[in-house]
Amino acid sequence: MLSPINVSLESLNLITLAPMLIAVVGGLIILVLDLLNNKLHKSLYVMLTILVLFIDFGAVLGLNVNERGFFDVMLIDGISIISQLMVIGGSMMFIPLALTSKKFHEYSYPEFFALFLFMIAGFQFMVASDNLILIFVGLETASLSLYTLIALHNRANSYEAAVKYFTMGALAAGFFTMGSAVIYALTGSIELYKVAEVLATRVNETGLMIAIFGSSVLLLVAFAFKISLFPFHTWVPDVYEGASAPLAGYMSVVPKIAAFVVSIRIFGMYLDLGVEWVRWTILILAVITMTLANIMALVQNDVKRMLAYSSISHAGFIMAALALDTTEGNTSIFLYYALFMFTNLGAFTMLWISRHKKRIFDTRYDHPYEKFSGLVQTMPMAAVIMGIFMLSLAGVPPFSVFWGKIYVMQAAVNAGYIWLAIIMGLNSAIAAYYYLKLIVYMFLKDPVQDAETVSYNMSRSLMVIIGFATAATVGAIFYVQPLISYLYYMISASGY
Amino acid sequence: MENILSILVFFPAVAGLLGFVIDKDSAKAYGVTVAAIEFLLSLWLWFSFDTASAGMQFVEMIPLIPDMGISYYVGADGISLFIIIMTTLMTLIGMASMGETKNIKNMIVTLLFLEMTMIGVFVALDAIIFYLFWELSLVPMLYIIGAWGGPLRVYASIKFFLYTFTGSLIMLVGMLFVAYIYHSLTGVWSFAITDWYALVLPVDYQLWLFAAFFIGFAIKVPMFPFHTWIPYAHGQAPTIGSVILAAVLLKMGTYGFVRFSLPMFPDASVMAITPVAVLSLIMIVYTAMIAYAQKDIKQVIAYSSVSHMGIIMLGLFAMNAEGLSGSVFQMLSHGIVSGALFMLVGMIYERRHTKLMSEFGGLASVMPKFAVIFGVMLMASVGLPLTIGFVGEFLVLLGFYQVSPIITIIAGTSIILGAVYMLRVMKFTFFGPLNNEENKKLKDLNRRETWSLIPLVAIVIWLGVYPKPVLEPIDNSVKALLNFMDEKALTKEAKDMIRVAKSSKEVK
Amino acid sequence: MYEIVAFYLFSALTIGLFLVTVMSKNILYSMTSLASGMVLISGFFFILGADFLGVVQLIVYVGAIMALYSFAMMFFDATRDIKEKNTNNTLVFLLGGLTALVLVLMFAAPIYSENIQALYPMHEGVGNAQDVGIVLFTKYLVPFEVAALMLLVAMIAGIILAGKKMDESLTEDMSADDEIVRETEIEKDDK
Amino acid sequence: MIGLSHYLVISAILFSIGLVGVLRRRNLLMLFFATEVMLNAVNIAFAAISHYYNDLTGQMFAFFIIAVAASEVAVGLGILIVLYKKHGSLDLDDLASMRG
Amino acid sequence: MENLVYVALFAPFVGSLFAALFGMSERRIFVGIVASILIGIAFLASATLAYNLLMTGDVVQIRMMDWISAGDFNVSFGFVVDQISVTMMTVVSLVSTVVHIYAIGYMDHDKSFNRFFSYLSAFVFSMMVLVMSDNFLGLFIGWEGVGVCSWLLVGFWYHKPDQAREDNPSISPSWAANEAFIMNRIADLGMLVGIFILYWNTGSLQYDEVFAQLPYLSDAVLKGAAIALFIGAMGKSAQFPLHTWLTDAMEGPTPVSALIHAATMVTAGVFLVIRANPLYSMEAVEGVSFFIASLGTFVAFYAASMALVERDLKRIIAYSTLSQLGYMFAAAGLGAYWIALFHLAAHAFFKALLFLGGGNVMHAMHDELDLFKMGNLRKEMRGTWIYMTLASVALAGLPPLAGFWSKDAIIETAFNEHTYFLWGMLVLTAGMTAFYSFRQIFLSFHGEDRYTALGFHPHEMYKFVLVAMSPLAVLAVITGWFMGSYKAFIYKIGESVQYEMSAHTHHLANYLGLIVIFFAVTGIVIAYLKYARTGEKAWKRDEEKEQGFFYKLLKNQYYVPKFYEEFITKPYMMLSEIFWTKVDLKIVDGTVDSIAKFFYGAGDKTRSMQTGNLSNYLNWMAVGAVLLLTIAAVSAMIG
Repeated sequence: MLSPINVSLESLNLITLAPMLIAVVGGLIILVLDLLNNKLHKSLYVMLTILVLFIDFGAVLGLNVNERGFFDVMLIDGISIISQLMVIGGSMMFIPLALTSKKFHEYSYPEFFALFLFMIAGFQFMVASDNLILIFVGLETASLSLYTLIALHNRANSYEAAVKYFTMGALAAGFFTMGSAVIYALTGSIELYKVAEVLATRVNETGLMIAIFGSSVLLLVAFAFKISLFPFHTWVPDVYEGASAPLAGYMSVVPKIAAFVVSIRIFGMYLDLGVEWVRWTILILAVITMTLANIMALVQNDVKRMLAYSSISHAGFIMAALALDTTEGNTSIFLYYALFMFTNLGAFTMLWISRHKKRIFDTRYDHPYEKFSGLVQTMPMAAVIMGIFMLSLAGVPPFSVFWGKIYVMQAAVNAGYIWLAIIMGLNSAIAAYYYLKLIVYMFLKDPVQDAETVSYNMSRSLMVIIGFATAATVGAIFYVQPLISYLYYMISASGY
Repeated sequence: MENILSILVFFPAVAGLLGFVIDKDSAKAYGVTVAAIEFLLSLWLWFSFDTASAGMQFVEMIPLIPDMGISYYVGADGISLFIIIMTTLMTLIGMASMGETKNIKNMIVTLLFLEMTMIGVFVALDAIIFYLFWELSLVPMLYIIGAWGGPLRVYASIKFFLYTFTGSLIMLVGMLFVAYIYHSLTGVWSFAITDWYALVLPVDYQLWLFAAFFIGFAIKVPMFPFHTWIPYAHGQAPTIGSVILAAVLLKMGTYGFVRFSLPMFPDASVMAITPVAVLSLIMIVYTAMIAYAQKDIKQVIAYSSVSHMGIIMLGLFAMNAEGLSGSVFQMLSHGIVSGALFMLVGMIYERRHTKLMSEFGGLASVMPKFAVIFGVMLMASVGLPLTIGFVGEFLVLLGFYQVSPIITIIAGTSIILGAVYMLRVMKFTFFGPLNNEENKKLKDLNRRETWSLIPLVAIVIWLGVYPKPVLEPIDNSVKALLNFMDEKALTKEAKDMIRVAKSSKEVK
Repeated sequence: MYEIVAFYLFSALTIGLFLVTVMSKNILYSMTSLASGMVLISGFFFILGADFLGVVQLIVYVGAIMALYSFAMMFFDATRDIKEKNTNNTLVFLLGGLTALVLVLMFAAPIYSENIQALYPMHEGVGNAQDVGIVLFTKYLVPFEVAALMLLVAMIAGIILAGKKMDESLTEDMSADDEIVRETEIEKDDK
Repeated sequence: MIGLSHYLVISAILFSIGLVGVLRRRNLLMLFFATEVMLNAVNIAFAAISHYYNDLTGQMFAFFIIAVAASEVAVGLGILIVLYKKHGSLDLDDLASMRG
Repeated sequence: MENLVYVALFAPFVGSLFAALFGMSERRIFVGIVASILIGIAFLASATLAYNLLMTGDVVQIRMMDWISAGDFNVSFGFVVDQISVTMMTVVSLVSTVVHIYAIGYMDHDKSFNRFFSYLSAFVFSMMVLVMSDNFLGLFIGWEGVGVCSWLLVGFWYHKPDQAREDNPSISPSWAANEAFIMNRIADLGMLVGIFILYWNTGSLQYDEVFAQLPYLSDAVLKGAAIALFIGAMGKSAQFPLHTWLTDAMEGPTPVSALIHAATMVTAGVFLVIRANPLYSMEAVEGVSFFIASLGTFVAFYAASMALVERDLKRIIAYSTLSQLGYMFAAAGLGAYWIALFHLAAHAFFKALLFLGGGNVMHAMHDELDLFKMGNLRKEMRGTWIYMTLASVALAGLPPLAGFWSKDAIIETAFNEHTYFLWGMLVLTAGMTAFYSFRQIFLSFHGEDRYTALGFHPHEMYKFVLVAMSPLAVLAVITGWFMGSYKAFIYKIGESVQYEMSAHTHHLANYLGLIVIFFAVTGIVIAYLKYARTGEKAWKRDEEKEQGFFYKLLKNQYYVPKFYEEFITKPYMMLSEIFWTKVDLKIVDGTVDSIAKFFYGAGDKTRSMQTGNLSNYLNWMAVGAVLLLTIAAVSAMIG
C-alpha cells in the first residue's frame, strides 16, 4: 500500500499560482456576470479585464525571483516574471482596442473577454514552468482560446485563418509531444532542470547524438511554428489578414514572447550542453526567416499583411539572438519585444482605426496601401504618427525598435557573430523599403479619400492608446536604460 | 551658456513642433525667423569659441543608457564649428529664398527637423547619437524629395533613403564592434568617440572597421561607385532639397571620415590612401565628364558636386595638415557654392519650369543680375583664386602632392574639367542669342531672391580673400588630429606617411 | 510470449487500421478504423501496464471524441465519398517514409539507459490507478487544473462558435461583397 | 522479448502514418483524424517509456495528451461548423482566399 | 611709397567697382571717364614708383595681410616693387590708361558701356596683382584673375550666335571666351604643379625665399619646377600647342584685344619666366631653357607664317602678337631676360597702337574686318593711317623705332648663344613680319578703294581718341632709344638678369643689324609690290591660288583647331556621353537597381510559396521538419 502523503501548504508555495488564478477567476467572473445580466455593454468587460490584468500584473510583480512551487512544477525565475509582465502588459494595452466606435462581432461576446483572460492564464502557465506537461497544457489552453478569438471575428477570412492556424497548431502539437517523448526516453524526465542534469551525463554516449539532435529538431519545429520561423511561418500572413487588427497585433507579440521563453528554456539547455548543431540550425533558420520574410513583404499590397511578414522577419531577428545563448542575447529578446510591442500596438491600432466593414479600396484587402495615400494632407497628425511607427519598425533611431535592434546586434557582435550582425543590418535595409512604401503612400501621394474613411473607427480610447504608443515609441531612449537593467538583472538572476 | 550646442540642436526641433500650430500663411515667416535665430545662435557659438584651442569645446555629457555606454555627448571643435555655422546659414538662406508654395507649412516643419538632425550629426561625440541623427536626417529629406520633387520623385527619394540606410547599417555594425572591443579591453561600455580614440587597434581590425565605416560614409559622400543615387536625388528634389543635400548632407560623409575613420584607424587610413585616392580620381574625372554630357543644368551641378566631393576625399587622405585643412575648408566652400548654384537653378526653374539647357540661351540679357551671381558662383565652383572655392581646392591639391604627384596632377584636371562643364552651362544658358520667345519675358531676380543670394556672394568673396578666421581654427584642430594620429599609428609606414606640421621647420 | 503475440498483433492491426484512416476515401470507413485503432492502442496501454490510461483512452477517445466526430460528420453531411485531389502523393509518402526512417533510426539508438532513476516510480503491488491518482493529484495537480481550464475553454469555444449568434456577422457589411466602391490599380512596380 | 525499441518503432510508424494523413488529406474533418493518429502514436511511446523506466511521468503526459486532444476536437469542430456554415464545404482546396 | 603701391594696385579696382555699380544701367559716359582717371592715377603712381626706384634703387616690399595658412603652409598678400615689376606696372598702367580712354570713344554706342569698363578695370587690377605680387600664389591670383577678365571681355558680346567654323573660325565670342579660359586652365594646372613642387621643396612661395633655396635643390626638382611653371607660361602666352585661343580671342572688342591680347596679359607668361629667372638660369634647367627658346622661335615663325595669308585685320595682328611673344620667349630662354622684358615693353606700346588703329578701322567699317573689302582708307582716316604705319614700322623692326632695338637685340642674342639655327629662323621671321604687317597696311590704307562698292562709309575716329593714342605712338618711336639706360636700371636687380653679348657678337652687331633690316625691307618691298599699287597693277584676289595646299594649310592654321576639335573636343564629348549613358546609368546604376530588382523579383517569386492552401502550408511544415530531422540524423551519424 502506498503511504499517505503529507504535504504542507507552505511547501506548495501557492503564491506562485496566484497570478494565473487571478486571471482565471477574472474570466469566471465575467462569465458569471454574463449569466446574471446579458445586456451589459462591452466597455464594462473591457474595463473588468483591464482591472483583472492590473491585479494580475501586481501579483506577478510581487513574486520573488527563483522560486519553485507546487511540487516544483511552477518555476518563477526571472524570465518567467518578465515574460508574464510583458504578456499581461501587452494584453492590457491591446484589450482597450475593443472600444471602437463601431460594433464588431467578437466584442459582443462577454465570452470573448473570458477567453482572453483564460488565454493569458495559459500563457502564464506556459512561461512559469519548466515541466513540459504544464508547458504543453498551458500552450494548448492559450492556443485554443486564440483560435477561437480569431474565429470570433466572424467573417470568412477569419474562419479560414482560424482553421489554418488550428490545423497547423495541431500538427505542431504532434511534433512537440513527439519531441517530449524522445526527451523522456532519453532522460526519464520531462522537467527541464532534471533533463539537463541527465543529458549532461549522457551527452557523450555513443550513438545517442541522433536522438538528442532529433529531440531538439522535433521541439524546434513546434516552437518554430509558434515563433514563425521559416518554413513554419506560412500561417502568419493569412492569420493576421483574417484576424482583426488588434488581435493580429497582439499575436505578433504576446504569444511569441511566451514561445520565446519556452525556447530559451529548451534550446538554452541544448546549447548549454554544447550541442552546437542546435545553434547553427537556429541561426540558419533565423537568417532565412528574416531574409525571406523581408523579401516577401516587399511585394505585399496590404499593410496588415506586410506587417505580418515584417513580424515574421522580426521574429527571425530575435530568434538569432536566442541562438547566441548569452545573457545579453536573452535580454535582447525581451528588450526587443518590449520595444516592438509599443510600436506594433500603435501600428495595428492605426489600422484598426481605419478599418471599415466594407472593403472600399480593394476586393480582398482591408488595408491596402492606397487607402493611406495622401494621408498627410487629410490627417497630418495621423500620418506623422503612423510614419513614426513605420520608421520605428524600420529601425530608424531614436524610435523604440531601433534600441532593440542595436541591442540585438551588439549582442551578436559580442558573441562573435559579426556576420550575423551584418546580415541583420542588411535585412533592416531591405525591410526599410516596405515600411517606406507606406510612408511614401501617406506622404508623397495625393489623397484619394477623405479623412472620414480613414478615421472610421476612431474613438477616444483608441486615441489614448495611440497617444500612449506614440509616446512610448518616441520616448524610448528615456526608458531603455531602466528596462535593460531590469531585464538584464532578471535574466542573469535566473541563470540564462 | 555652456550648453549652447544642445540649444542649437533642439531649438529647431522644438520650433518645428510648435510650427504645427502656426497658420499656413505665416509659416514661412516663422521658419525664416527660427532659422535666423538659429543662425545667430551658431554665430554666438563661434563668438564664444576659443579659436586657439584645438580640443572639443562646449562639451556636454548626459548618460542615457549607461548599460550600453550610450550617452548624450556633444561637443564641437574647429572642424565641426564651421560646418555647423554653414548648416544654419544654408538652412536660413535656403528657406528664405524658397519659392515653394505647396504645403508650405509641412515644408517648414520638415526643414526645421532636418536642421536639428544635421546639427546633431556635427556635434555628436557619441557614436550612437551620431548614428541617431545621421539616420534621422534621412527622413525629412525623404519627405522633401518625395513630396515636392519632380516626376520621378518617389523613386529618387526611396533610392536615396535605402542606399544611405544600407550603408549606415554596415557602419552601425562597425560601431558596435568598436564598442565591443572597447568593452573587452576596458570592461566598460562606451560609445563616446573620445573614449574610442584611446583605443589602439591591431591593424587587421583597423582595416575591417575602416571598411565598415567606409561603406557608410562613402555612400553618403557619395563616392564612386556609390554615387548613383545623387543624380536622381538632385534631379528630382525641389530646390531647397538640393541645396541642403549638397550643402550639408553630403558633408556628413566626409565629416564622418574626419571624426571616425582617421583618428580611430590611422594605420588603415594610411593603407587606404591609394584605393581612396583612386576612387576619388574616378569621382573627379569621371563625374566631371558625365557632368559635361548632361542636358539638364541641375544635373550638371549634381554631378559637379560629386566631382568636388572627390577633391574633398582626396584631401582627407593627404595625411598632412595642408590637405586636411583644405579638405575641411573645401567642405564649407562646396556647401556654399553648390548650395547657391542649386538655388540659382531653382530660381530659373520656377520661372520656366524647365532645367534643360536647350530651352535657354542668352539669358544674360534679360536676367543680368542672375547671370552675374551665377557667374560668381561658377567661378567659385571652378576654383578661381580670391573666391572661396580656390582656397580649399588649392590646399587639397597642395597637400596631396606630397603623397603622390601623379595622382595630384590627374586630380588637378578638375580645374580644367570643372571649367569645361561649367562654362558650357554658362554658354548655353546665358550666352548666345535670345531665341526662345518664352525667355524674352523672363523677369530678373526679385528682391527676395537677390537678398538671399547676396550674403552667399559676400561669403564666397570674403572667405576667398580672407579665409583666416575660418581656416585657423580648422587648422588647429586638424594639426591636433594629425599629431594624435601620428602618435597612435602602429606601423612605421603610417607614421612616415602622416606628416605632422611643425611650427619650426628645419630648412634644407 | 503472450506479450509478443499481442504486441505484433496489435501493431499490425493499428498500422493497418490507421492506414485505412488516412487513405480511405470514405469518411465512415476512415472514422470507424480510427475508432478501432484507438481501441487497439488502449490494448497497448494494457500490455504496458498502464491500465488507467487504457481506460481513459477508451472512454475519452473512443467514447467522447469519436462521438463528437460522428455528430460532426452527420452535421457536415459527409457520409458520401470524399473527392480529394492529391496532387503530390510522392512527396507525401516520401516525407512520411523519411519521417518514419529517421524516427526509427532515432529510436533504434541506445536510447534506454539503466542508470536512469524513475522520479515517480510505480509501486509494486499497487494498482496503476492508485499510482496515477497520487501523482496526478500531487505533482500534476496544476497541469490537471489547467487541463480543466482548457476543457472549459474548449467548451466555451464550442458553444459560442456553434451558437446562433455567429450566423449574423457584425464584422462584415455583407453588401460590400457586391459593390466594391472603388477599384484601385495596385502599382506593382513602383519602386 | 519485446523491448522499448519495439514500441518506439511502432510509435514512429504510426506517427508517420498520421503525418502522411495530415499531408494528403483535403477534407478537414479527415485531416483532424490524422492528427489524432499522430497524438495516439506519441501516447504509445510515452506509455512504453513509462513502462520501461518504471516511471509514471510518461503516463501523465499521455493522459494530458488525451485531454488536449479532446479539447482540440471541441474547438476544431466548432471552427469547422462556422466554416461549413459559411462555405458549405470542408475541402481545404476551397479555402485559399488569402494568399501571396 | 607704400601708399603709392596701394594706389597703383587698388585704383583700378576702385574703378572697376565704380563701373560695376552702374553695370546694369544705361550707358553713362562719366563711368568711362572715372575709370580712365583712376587707371591714370595708377599709372602716375607706378611711374612715381619707377622714378623712385630709378633714383634710389630701394625695392619696396610690403605685406598687406595673411591669406592662406594651413599646416606649415603660409602665404600672404605681399607685393614687391622692384625693377621687373615696376617695368610691368608702368607699361600695363600706361597702356591701360590709353585703352580706357580709347574705349570711351570706341564703345560709344554699346549699351553695355558701363559693364565694359568694369571688366576692363578689373582686368587692370588683376594684371597689377599679377605683376606686383611677391609670391607665386599671389601671381597665380592675378594669373587667374586676368584669365577671368579675358573670358568676360572676349565674350563681351555674348549675344552673338555660334557660327560654323568655316564662316567664322572663332565660332562666337562666347565660344572663343570659353576656349581661352579652358586652354589657360590647362596651363594653369602646370603652373599649380610648379607651385606645389616649389612649396614642398623650399617650404615657401615667396620669390626671395624660394630663389634663396634654389642652389640646394636637386636637378630633378629644378627641372620639374621649371617645366611646370613654363607650361603655365605657355598657356597664358599662347605658345604652341596652346596657342589657338589667342586668335579666336579677337572676337572681343578691339580695345580688349589691344590691352589684353597684345600688350599685357599674353605677356604674363614671358613675365613669369623673367620673374623666375633665377630658376631658369640654373644650370640644371639649361635644357628647359633651351627648349623655351626653341619653342619661342618656332612659334615666332609659325605664327608669322599664318599671318601671311590671313585676311582678317585683327587676326593678323593677333598672329603678329603670337610671333612677337615667340621672340620674347626666345630671348628669355636664351638667358637674356632683360632683353625679353624690354621687348615686352616696346611690343606693348606698338602693338597696342596697332590694335587701336585696327579698332579705328573696324569702327569705321562697321566691324568689317576683311582686308579684301578695304583699300585706300588713308583718304578717310589719315590719323589712323599714320599711327598704324608707325606701329607697323616698329613691328617690322626698322630703325630707329622701338621694335628695331628690342628685336634686334633678341636676334643678336640668338647669334651670341651660337644657336645659329634659331638666329636664322628669327631673321627670316623678321622678314615675314615686315611683309605681313605691311601687307595689312597696304591692303587697308592703300591701293584701290574696294569698300564703297560694298556700301561702307568709313569715317575717322573721334579726335580725343586719336589724341589719347598719341602717347603710344610716341613711345613706339622712342622706347628703343632708352635701351641702354633701361639696361642699367634693370641690372641692379641682380646677376641672373644680366646679359651681355660676347665681344665677338658685339663686334658683328652692326652687320647683324643690317641683315635684319635687309630682311625687313625686303618684306616691305614685296608687300608693296604686291598690294599697294593702283590701277592696272592693282591687287586682285586669285581664287585659284587660294585653293593651293599651302594657302589652305596656312589659312586653316595648319589644321590645328580642326585637329583639336576632331581629336579632343569631339572624343571628349563622346566619351562623356558613353560614361553617362552607358557606364553610369547602365553599369553602375544598373547594378544598384538590379540588386533592388533582384530582391523585389525574389519577393514576387517567393510570394507564390504562400499559396493560401492549407495543405501546402502543412507540406511546407512537414518538409521543413523532415529536412531538419534528416539533416540532424545525417550530421549525428557523421559527427
